[in-house]
Amino acid sequence: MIIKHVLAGALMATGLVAPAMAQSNTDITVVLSEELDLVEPCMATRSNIGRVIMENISETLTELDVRGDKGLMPRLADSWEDKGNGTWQFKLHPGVKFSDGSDFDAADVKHSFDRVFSDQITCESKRYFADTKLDFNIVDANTIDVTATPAQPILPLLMSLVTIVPSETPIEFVRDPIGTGPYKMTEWTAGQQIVLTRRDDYWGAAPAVTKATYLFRSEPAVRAAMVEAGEADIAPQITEVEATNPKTDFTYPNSETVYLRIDQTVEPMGDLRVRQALNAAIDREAFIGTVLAAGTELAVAMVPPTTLGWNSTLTPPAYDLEGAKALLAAAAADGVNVKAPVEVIARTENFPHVTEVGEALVDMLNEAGFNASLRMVEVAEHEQYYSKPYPEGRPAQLVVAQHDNSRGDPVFSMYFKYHSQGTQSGVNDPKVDALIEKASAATGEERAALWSELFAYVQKDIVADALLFHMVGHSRVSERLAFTPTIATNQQLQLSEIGFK
Amino acid sequence: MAEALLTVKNLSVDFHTARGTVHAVKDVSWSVGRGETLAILGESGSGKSVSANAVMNLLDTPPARIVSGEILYDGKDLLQVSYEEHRALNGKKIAMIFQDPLGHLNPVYTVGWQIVEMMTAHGRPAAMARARALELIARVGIADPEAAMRKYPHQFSGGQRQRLMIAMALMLKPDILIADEPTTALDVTIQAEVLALLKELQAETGMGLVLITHDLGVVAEIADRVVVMNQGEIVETGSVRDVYHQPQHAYTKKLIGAAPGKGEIKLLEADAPLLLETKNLKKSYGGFTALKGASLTLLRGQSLAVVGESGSGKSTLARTLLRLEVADGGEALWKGRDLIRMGARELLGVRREIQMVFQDPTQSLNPRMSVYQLIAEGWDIHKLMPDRAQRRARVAELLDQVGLSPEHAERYPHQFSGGQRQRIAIARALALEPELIICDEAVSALDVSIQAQVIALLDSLRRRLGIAFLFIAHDLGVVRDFADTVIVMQAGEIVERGPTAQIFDNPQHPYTQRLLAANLDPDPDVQASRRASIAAQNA
Amino acid sequence: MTKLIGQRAIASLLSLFGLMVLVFFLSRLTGDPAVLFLPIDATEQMKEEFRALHGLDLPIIEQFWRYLLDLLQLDFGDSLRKARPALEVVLEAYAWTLPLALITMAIVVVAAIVLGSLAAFKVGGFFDRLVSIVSLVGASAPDFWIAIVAIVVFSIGLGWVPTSGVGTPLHWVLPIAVLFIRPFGLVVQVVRGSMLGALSAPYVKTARAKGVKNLPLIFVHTLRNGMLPVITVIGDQAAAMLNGAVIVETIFGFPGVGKLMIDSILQRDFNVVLAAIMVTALAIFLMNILIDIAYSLLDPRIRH
Amino acid sequence: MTDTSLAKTPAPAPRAAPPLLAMLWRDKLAFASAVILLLIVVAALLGPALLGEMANDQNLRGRNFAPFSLARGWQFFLGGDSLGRPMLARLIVAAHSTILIAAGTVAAAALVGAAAGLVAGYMGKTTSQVIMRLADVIMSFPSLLLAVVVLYVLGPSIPNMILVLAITRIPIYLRTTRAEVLEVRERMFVQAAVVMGASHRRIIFRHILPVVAPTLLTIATLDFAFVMLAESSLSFLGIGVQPPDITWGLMVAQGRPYLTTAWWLAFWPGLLIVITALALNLLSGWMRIALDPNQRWRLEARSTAPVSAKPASPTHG
Repeated sequence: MIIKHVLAGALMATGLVAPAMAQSNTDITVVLSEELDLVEPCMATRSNIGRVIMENISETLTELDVRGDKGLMPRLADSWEDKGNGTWQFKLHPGVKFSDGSDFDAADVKHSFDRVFSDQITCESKRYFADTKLDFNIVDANTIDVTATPAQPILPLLMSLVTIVPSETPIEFVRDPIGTGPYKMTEWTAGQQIVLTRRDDYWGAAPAVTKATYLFRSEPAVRAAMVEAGEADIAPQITEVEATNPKTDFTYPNSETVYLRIDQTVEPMGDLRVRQALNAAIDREAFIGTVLAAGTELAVAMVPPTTLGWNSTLTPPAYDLEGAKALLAAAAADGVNVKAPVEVIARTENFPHVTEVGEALVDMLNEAGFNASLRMVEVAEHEQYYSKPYPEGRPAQLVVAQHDNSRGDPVFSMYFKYHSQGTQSGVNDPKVDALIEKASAATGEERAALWSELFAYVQKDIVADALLFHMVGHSRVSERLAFTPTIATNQQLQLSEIGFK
Repeated sequence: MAEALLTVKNLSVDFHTARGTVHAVKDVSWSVGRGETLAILGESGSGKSVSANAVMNLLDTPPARIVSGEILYDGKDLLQVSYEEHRALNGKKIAMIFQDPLGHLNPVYTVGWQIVEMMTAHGRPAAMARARALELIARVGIADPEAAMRKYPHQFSGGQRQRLMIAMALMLKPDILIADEPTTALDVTIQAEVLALLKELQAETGMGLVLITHDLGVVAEIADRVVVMNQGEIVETGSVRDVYHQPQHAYTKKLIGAAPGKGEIKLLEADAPLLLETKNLKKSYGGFTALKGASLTLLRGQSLAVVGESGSGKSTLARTLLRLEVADGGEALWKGRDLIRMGARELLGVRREIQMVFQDPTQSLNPRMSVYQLIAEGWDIHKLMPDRAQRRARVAELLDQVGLSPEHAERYPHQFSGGQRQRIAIARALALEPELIICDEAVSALDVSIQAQVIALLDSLRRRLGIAFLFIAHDLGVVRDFADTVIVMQAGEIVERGPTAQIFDNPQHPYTQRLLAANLDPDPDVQASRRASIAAQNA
Repeated sequence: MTKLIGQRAIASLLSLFGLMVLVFFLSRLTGDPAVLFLPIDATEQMKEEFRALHGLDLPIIEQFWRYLLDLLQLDFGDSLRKARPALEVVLEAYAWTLPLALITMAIVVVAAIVLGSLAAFKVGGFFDRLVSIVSLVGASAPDFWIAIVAIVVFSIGLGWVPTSGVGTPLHWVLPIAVLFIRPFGLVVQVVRGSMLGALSAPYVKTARAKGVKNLPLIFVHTLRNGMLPVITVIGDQAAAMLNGAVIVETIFGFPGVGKLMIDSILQRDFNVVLAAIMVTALAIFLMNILIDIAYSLLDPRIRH
Repeated sequence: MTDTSLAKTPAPAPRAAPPLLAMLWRDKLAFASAVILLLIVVAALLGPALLGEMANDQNLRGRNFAPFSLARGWQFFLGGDSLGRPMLARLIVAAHSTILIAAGTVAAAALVGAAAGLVAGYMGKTTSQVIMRLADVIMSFPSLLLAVVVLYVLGPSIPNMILVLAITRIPIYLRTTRAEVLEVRERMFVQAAVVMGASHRRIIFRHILPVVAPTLLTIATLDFAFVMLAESSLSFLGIGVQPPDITWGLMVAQGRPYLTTAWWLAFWPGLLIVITALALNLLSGWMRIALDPNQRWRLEARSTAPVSAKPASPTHG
């Protein structure tokens, strides 16, 4: 029986005739780095899934312009207003149809959220709501009230993270995602390709791309080669080594921030001077244009500059080897064991050239007088060191980590990374805790100001970690397309933004 | 002498080896005519097969190099014709059969396919080939040729395989058949049958037969003329009778003199103490009973021969006595203690007292041990003679005793000839000063001249050291020369026993009689008279 | 023969069970799939829900019993990552690995036999040395290195074949070519050695004495005998290939079982890992039976 | 071989074998292999102590320095790597861990595998069956999973790497040894030893093992290259040796992204793996013959041609 299955599969596989390599006019091929395990709308915040689904198949109530200038924009919701007491009212766009032909209404919104919060399914977007409880009140078919307890000042922003599915969608992972977006999935051959085809009955403006085929290749050189060979049109995530052709290769900030997480509870990292020395010992500029791509920016905060409350007064710590040595000497004079072993822990394949970054960092630290060594680990093990509870009896550990916040608000980062209860936090500072709590509850200008203050405090006053780089991504885009990848491309790849020359 | 069909003229062949050039044959000439049988007689290394291989283009060049000479057949020099032309003659005009038919038949194809191929390879239609094959298989005496065609070589006995080889060789009615030691691996009775078959077929077809052999008996039985070869040269040639009765060359004389079975028959010294007594020893493998209750006695200094053909159980007897196999029943009393049920510790002591010399010294000597190590190993095992200097002296002494020189101690077995290797094996057995040496076909792999020496050596050891011998052999001549008592075994049973003289001069059991009758005598006249008497009996 | 296969089946079943137990417990030593499935900022509550949903919160022995009971009904559980039956996922991957392995092995066998036999026939000659050196160098070069260079040269530089993927027969050329190198290097050496032995066998002398031509001499008389030791090596190589060719599959985006295996291991998708291992073991078992049959077809002495 | 003399001490055996070195000199290919391997071993032993510093001397701004230039000293003759470290020095230093892992793995696997194979081949059917089933389990246990388990539970280190690789290689030695033992134990000289009263231990170690050893040696040399490649593959997949340790395999894996821009990063270490494998193969072929007293004569008078397996002596008669 099994054998039969395999043999049938084998026959099918060998007999398969592929779609033509050359693309006919408005069909495009996108080659991604990792295959999709799921094509599930409620997992759309996972970047590999989001790039295919988000705003292509499934849409959200609101949409954030991560490029920065337009802020939060309407999508399925035409408008929203704060009704007080944590309640927000959303007016839905009328006349929208799902790709299965059913009408989109408030009940679908409620069901979509019920689904996300159900314990029968593990949806990624749930995490953005943490302990916030949402209640839904359907006012009419196109109006819905959402009440958050405790009140959630950025609820409309959070709405950009949950995709809307029809109310008939079962509470389990689906394999045929139905959405209101301009495309529907017409083929999914596991391990091979996913095909999205343009819908004729889309409620918005019809995009130029008629069909998009997604392929998966884990080797960056191969992805780049495919565009060069005309086998694909867009290859997001190629490496800087491959990005050599200015006509096709684009470099852009990708909203990822690389930093060294310091665990202050282990000697010698508890000492401020040691942490300052650590920061001063790293020649950040040396990485850029060498191991890391030109265009990489030095980080002064955990979040990219397009985020609310960005503090433009902050400057990266200067490279000062002598200063670092002096700081260490001073700490040592006060009895701090600056020679205690320090492990720099990095994850293989975390970002391009992570190993070289790790090796260079260790070299720089040792130059300044640290006793550092590199430890490259695999993803599951990295997670052990990165997230609480931290292992018992550990030496001082500096975790090389990469954090992505393209959501526009620091709330998605700061609690986890700096609050004393945060899962990846190495900080235990009452002022930090207070600032985070206050900022999370604030709105408008006040919110921005508080975040701004927090950024300065963790970077300058307590030197909570060693912020390193805002990374850049590279994409290769076929010359026949009119498309410029941006910071948004990391999380989603809206086909509607792609035109033809 | 008939007109020559095939003539080898002044052939010289060299072999390039690591040790320099070896002149394998030097200036060899012979010829064979229609209906004639020419025997090429020689010991190992004499180059007796080289010229035949040259005729068949079977020499690998390199390492071989034909230096000079010609091979004339049908007006052509076979050394000058093209590869393809030569190939077309092979099998068709000149066919060849070999010593070991099991090895020389392809194990993975049916016998029928292989026989048929002889004709199809030369462009004959398959149907015709098949008919001819069936006819010939029947002719060589294989029952049910249809079934035989479908069988594989391993499904036949040794004698049958050689018959099939002969059938294959005769497929295209060749002018000449070259038989390279065709009966050497066969039992005596089978050997007689195969030789008889060859004679008959020769008479029918009138082909010339070239028989390569080391066995004077075979020559006496079948050949018209003989060439005697030694060290690559023909030392003598002539009619079989002339060569046997009036050998000219010293080597020929020595060879004839060394032929076993002509010495004085030994008598048992009956007053020696009893060493070993077996009662009703039994051994079976699965459903096959190899040993059906063997009882014998062996006295100190006695030389007891066990003779029989393959499958008679004589080797099983030896292996059970040595505890290489566990007997199923019966007992074997060694100085009154039962060998079969002895514990490991007690057995270790007995192992010192009973030693064995195997048939093939190439295999029974560990190739990775030096002669010294081989001989001294027993002392290690039995924790004897811890002193190294003493050991060296004793090894030298033993080597001297078996006719080797002491400086051979540091060499490895492969550096010696077969006879020398068997001497090493004997020295190893002697090292432990045993009371009994079991020899399992210990001389049958050796050349006649070497055989005679080894037998003489064993006999002198027996007399000097009072060692008893259990001598397992199929060659009656050797047995006659060495043993004082003979046991004849057939199909796992002892069918006859008695003093050597009695067994040879007055055999009682029909099997013993048959065995003796099939044994070839080196004297062509003896063989001729035997043939005459058999013919008379049949008539 | 049937009895032999029966005995082997029982022995294999025992091994398979041992393997399953070992993999089940060892893989669960390697960390919590919840952590890997969920984003790094996921709450503890989400992690617990995930574990409860997949029965990962139960004591490990109970997890094992449940797995075993399901297995008796041929239920290999669901993939944690893909939310689909693990067996389905594995069989899907097999549909790619199997033809890849079969085609590659077929080419390896034919090429190794032809070239190895010819090298053995003229031992020490130029052709013999060439085959030896080329196969040796090929077999000792890192395969991912060869794969990427091959893409650079043949796909980008020359544009002869597509870089990667599985669409057309042309897509298969590079993966097969790269996968071919190592087993070929090994098998050709074994063929050469074995044929060398077989060519000096006495029956070859008989065949020459019969006047058999050179080609049938090599490929009819000798080859079948020389194949016997080769079959074992071919079996080992094929088994390795049935395990998936991780590197080649990864680089060429070939959705086979090797890639599935490494992904599932890294993501701690236990059910898929287990299903993949067991299906592979079954495939290897079947292949071993095929090899036994091949043996007895080639050698009548085994048949009788 | 042409011994027919009837004298008491017939045909003097050939002169004593020349020393191994002289024999090696005669086979030029094997000699070259030996020299190369010797150099690699010396590099492995002395490299880290002499060049450790230099090999880790980073220079981010002078990365991917092109090869074949002496402008920055001999150590940059083969180019610089992606962190500006000298390739030549790194290659020499990397020899240490590479050889350590390969030799450690091969030695451990051969030792355990051969021991288990000897037991399985020599002992009764039940023991043999148990061992063979265990080997089956190990054989079908995916090495990738094993690597992840070991790395996760024990952490990445060279001894752990050896553990992972060795476990996966054990069955090869086990099966070969067992098969050989089954054959050798039936040989006549083993029976001769039994008849003399030799203990099991003596039979195994004095008689069977020396005969099996050359086969194991051959497999081990072939395996040496295989292990280097397997280690490299694991590095490629991110579950192998990790920096700061360096091996050739890791260097190839790390040089992979630069194949199109700085080929020398992956090429030199890859070339060294190939050269080592080739040298080992050639030398093992030579050694198999040199260590066999039965075949040694083939090398004794040989000048250049490599050894063919075909006996070059006249056959019987």
